[in-house]
Amino acid sequence: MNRSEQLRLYREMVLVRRLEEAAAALYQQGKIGGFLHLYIGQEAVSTGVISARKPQDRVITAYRDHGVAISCGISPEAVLAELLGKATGTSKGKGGSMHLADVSVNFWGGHAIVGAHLPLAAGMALADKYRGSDAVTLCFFGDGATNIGYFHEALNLSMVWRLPVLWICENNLYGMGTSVARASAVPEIRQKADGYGMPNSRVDGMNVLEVRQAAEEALAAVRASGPYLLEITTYRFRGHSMGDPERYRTSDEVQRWQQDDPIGIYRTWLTEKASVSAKDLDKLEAEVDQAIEAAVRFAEESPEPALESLYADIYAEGAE
Amino acid sequence: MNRSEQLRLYREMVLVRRLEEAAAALYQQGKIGGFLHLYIGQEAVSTGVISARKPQDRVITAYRDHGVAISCGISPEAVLAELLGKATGTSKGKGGSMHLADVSVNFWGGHAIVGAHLPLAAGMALADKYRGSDAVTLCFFGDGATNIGYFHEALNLSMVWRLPVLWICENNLYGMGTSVARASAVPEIRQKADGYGMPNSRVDGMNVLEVRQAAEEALAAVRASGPYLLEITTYRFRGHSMGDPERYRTSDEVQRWQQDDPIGIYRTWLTEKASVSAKDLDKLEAEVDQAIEAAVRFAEESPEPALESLYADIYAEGAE
Amino acid sequence: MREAISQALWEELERDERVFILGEEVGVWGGTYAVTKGFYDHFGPERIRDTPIAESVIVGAANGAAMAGLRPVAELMTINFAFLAMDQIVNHSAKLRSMFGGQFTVPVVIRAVGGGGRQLGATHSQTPDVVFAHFPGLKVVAPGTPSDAKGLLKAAIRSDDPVMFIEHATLYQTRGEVPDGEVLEPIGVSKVQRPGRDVTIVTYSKMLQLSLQAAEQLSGEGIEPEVVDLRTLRPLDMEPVLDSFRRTNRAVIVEEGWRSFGVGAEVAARIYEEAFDYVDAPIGRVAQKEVPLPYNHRLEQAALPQVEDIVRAVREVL
Amino acid sequence: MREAISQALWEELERDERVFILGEEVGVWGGTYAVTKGFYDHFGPERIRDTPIAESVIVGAANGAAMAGLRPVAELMTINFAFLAMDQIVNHSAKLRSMFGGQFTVPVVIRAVGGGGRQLGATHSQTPDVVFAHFPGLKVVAPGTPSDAKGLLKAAIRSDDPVMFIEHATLYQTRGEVPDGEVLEPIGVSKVQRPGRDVTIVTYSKMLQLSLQAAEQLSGEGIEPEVVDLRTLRPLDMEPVLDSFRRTNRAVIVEEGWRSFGVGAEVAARIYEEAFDYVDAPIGRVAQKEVPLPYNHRLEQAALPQVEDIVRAVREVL
Ligand SMILES: Cc1ncc(C[n+]2csc(CCOP(=O)(O)OP(=O)(O)O)c2C)c(N)n1
Ligand SMILES: Cc1ncc(C[n+]2csc(CCOP(=O)(O)OP(=O)(O)O)c2C)c(N)n1
Ligand SMILES: [Mg+2]
Ligand SMILES: [Mg+2]
Repeated sequence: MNRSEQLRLYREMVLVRRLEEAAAALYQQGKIGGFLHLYIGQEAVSTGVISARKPQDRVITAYRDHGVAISCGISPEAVLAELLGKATGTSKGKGGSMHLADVSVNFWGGHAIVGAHLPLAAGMALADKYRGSDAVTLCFFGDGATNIGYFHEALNLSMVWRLPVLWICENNLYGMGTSVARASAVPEIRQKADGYGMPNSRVDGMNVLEVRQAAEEALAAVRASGPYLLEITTYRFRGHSMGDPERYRTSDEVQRWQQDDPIGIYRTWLTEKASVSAKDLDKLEAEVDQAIEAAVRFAEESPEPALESLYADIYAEGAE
Repeated sequence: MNRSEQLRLYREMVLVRRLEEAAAALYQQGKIGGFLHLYIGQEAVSTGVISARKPQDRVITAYRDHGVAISCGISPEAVLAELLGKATGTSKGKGGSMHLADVSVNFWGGHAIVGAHLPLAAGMALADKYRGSDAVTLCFFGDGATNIGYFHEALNLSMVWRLPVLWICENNLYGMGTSVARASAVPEIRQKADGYGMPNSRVDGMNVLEVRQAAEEALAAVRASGPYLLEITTYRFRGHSMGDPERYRTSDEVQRWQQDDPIGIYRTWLTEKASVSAKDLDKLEAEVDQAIEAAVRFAEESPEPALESLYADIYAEGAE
Repeated sequence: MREAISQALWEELERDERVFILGEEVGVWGGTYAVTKGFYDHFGPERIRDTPIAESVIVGAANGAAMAGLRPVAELMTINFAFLAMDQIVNHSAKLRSMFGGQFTVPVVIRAVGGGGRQLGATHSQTPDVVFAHFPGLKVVAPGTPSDAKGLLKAAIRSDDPVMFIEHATLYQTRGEVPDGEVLEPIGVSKVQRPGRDVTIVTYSKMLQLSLQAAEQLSGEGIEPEVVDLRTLRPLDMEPVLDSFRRTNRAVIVEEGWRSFGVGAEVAARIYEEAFDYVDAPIGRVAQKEVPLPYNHRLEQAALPQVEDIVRAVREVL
Repeated sequence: MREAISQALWEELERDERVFILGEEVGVWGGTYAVTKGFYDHFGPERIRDTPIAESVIVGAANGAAMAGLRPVAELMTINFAFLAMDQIVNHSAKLRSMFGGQFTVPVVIRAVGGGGRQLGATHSQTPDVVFAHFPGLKVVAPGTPSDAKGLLKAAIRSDDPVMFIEHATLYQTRGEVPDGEVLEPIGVSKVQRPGRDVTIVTYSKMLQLSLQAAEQLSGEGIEPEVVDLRTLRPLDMEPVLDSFRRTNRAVIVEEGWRSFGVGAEVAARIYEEAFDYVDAPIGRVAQKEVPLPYNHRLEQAALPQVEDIVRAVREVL
């Protein structure tokens, strides 16, 4: 990885962090409605994995989708505008935080029903295989999503049909307030791959370089021989969504994890192992701060969708 | 196993076989409507497994339920009457072939939606555990049912909650016309247990003695430490249901399997290893023939349910 | 009607490479109702895909493939199993387009066979068409004649919108004129299947056939019912119904499903709303008795709407 | 209303050992809507059971436990997820009893929170109550006041039949008199929540509150609407509706869900059928615009029924 790529990854992680902080502030100001699920703590996952994809590779994830959207190349402007329900948002204000998407960068959404996007991923991969493309579909989901029927049906079908899907479990140890131990029969999500005879591995999601490498290997495996389950262990520093009482974990536990801040870990590596100067990184962070400020301004100043748009985009042909 | 128990098992397998032959004939005569799924070829499974249960153990299965019903102790009269839709049937003529049940012998049905009874089994086991009973719920299902979401959700929950369920897969190699190889990511169903860290084993379902022993061991394991997946390999000698074109398998394949007739195998063992005389077995078979004839007569002579029963038994309280 | 549906599928598969079929037993078996018999050998395993028994991934993968530009025809062996794919149908097929501001197009067809009358028991005999028709974002089609089945299925496959295509198991034997080749019927257009003057019978799917029989019988007594076939439940085209009603001033709505919260309620409510001044008598509804269908033949038939029920209902509104 | 529901659950758990709760986040978290806050510490993990995210086994295991003699209260975090358990609800809870000739009793309560208005997007904002009400074998309850919520939930838990108990997320804050202790309301009985004489407003759940506001506003203009609360959708008790209608001869039906094939259609159809001679004007329906609910606040509110819509609809039928 060359220097500029190294810095690009760092910038991306910081961008996601600042974007989420800005979103949290906008939510506190009552400018964002509905649910808001922050990606803070998990930045190395989307950044590392998606840095390894090719442009033709599709990406799809669940509702905790801001980081993935940014890593796919969606602008903070379009993300924040969607969070504010503006016409300039990725989904014209119809989807909100949980439903970001931009087909032009091959990001197929943000999906709010746990597990429901796994079959969609299988279907997209089927389409690529059907056409003889070598594209892979990268499907992100949480640890909690691995206990629902969708997971089983999609993983089984992907093996039976040898579909080019990289199944990526972001194991942040909890599904809302329920720990993996209380919801899953097996402690490591990767073990579930054994039930499908599916190759798999597990990687530390706080280290963006390890994530990136694991993703490169997994993507190669998928292109060579079909589905693969990549478990990435991580942690969300914030609550499940805004207003989570967090009775299910101690602040000690949270603090211990925060010492493994993926941005901090990578920053240390850059300065100590890649001889990047702290000054350069500070400068880069300052630029990111400005970019986010500008994006917030853009989102706030963007127009609301017109009332007539209520009936738009429901059917491709005719309306009712 | 004492002599009388040895003969009881033989009689039961023959009884199921003759019952199914009678059912096929009644269907040909147009006296049975709907779907009819015969158990011929699989008799050793219900006979062997259920001979190992205690009275308090619950049994539940799918729509291929005649053998299981008989093994649970339901009379051929009640089974055939239900197949003919009579008021004297197990379900008063409302359920038909796929919905036999008799709570008095702890048989909880016959269920026609593939996989849907696995959660019911988990729930019944939960009830027994909740009450501190040592009862186990024996849940039978087919190989095809192991690819549906229900299987995953039920097996995972049974491990997380340590429910006393014995999961029994009757692997007869096909789900309708789809072979295990074309529907399942793994060739042996037992491998799916690995995804749940669940103890498991696989046994030859054409040998009733092996089935019985495997069931005894599995039941002991469940009572000691929770759920267990028992895969029993078997084969249905008839089509999936009446009128199956059977394009998916060759008659050679069927004939090869018919040489492993579970009744024939057991008969040989009884005469050669347990010094039972062929004469005694023939006599016993003759008795069974008569029992089935009588049962058919009973079913045919039984009354149709009264038209008023249309609105009966829908709600426990009030009606609409 | 079986041939008409087979033809529609065959022709669209031949016409458009992007069209493929997936479902349980659609391939080697040839379709549980023999609708895709011979397809597997001709089109091969890539385009005629046997699936595991897993309804939610059948519809879900179809949704995904449709988003990615293919035109899947997902077959649910029976509509009763659609409840296992309910989330994919009503939360995804129906909403993926609008929820993302129109970025996604989901040209999926979900074929589902429904209906009672074959002694399959309560879970396998339902006619829950109305449940799907309730969801905006879906189009719900349920033909009652072979030529409509062919024309509407071809239109559904060519439609860029998700279409729930509901067939009736006991209609497969129905014979009827089917023009060869390019038969296309517009989705969302009701049709007068029998002209008349005395009363308007509004119906669809299997009940169209029973309604036509009832009409013949009544015609013998000098009563000439006009029979309007909805053909599509969403979008619901009320114009032909209202035109007819404004002439007859009397109507009976006939559906196979349960009466409460059924199709007839909506149709009746709309007639009253849009043709109030033309109403000469309460609008009649003929529907299934409100019971899970029993296995026993006599009980099942007692619960299902019969020709006599339609005749009686028509006499009542006259 | 939150307290009323909590009280009902708490009291029934104290009263009957067989009662237990299972669902996502009902325990340690205390319920996503804090309905079961404190339950886990008091009743323990055996009776307040956190489940994996797996709706079909949540309802399925509840069905099984009910068959085996317990009285489970299964909580679906929102009714939108009921579509993932649809087969268990409509094919099992509803049919297990009759399909086996009455051998099984399934005293399960399925609590589901529904409704729009919180900017949760199309898949998380539905009011699909009518869909469940269509199925015989189920009882479907949807209270609109705190005391009804308490009395009906206690009755549902004591009922030997499967009950779908639908709460509205934006009603939890609603205040209202709740008698302590033994409050029991009969399932299947509609209720006049506001007496009047000029027009009958038929509604339920959240829309009861908006209808009462509309009534107050109209009362200021000298129009006195009578507001009838259905409370239960199946079985549907039309008597209080018809009694009222025979006096007012005019009606507006108000529901939050989509208009087509909604609750209002059935209620309107039955009024016409059973009180035809009393009808002085077309019956009005107020319902949700036929769109998947958008996230944007203004658009969402434009799609949902508002007090002004009810007022306008009443004026139109007068
Ligand atoms: C089918 C379904 N059930 C329940 C929910 C409510 N819900 C939203 S997020 C969530 C937890 C998911 O946890 P996980 O998959 O680990 O993802 P994470 O939030 O940790 O990123 C739940 C239960 C839902 N959206 N969909
Ligand atoms: C959810 C569901 N999907 C499809 C069907 C139709 N169907 C009935 S039996 C069957 C095959 C089941 O195969 P398996 O589980 O192996 O049981 P077997 O018939 O071999 O005993 C299918 C697909 C159904 N009843 N339920
Ligand atoms: Mg998680
Ligand atoms: Mg099988």
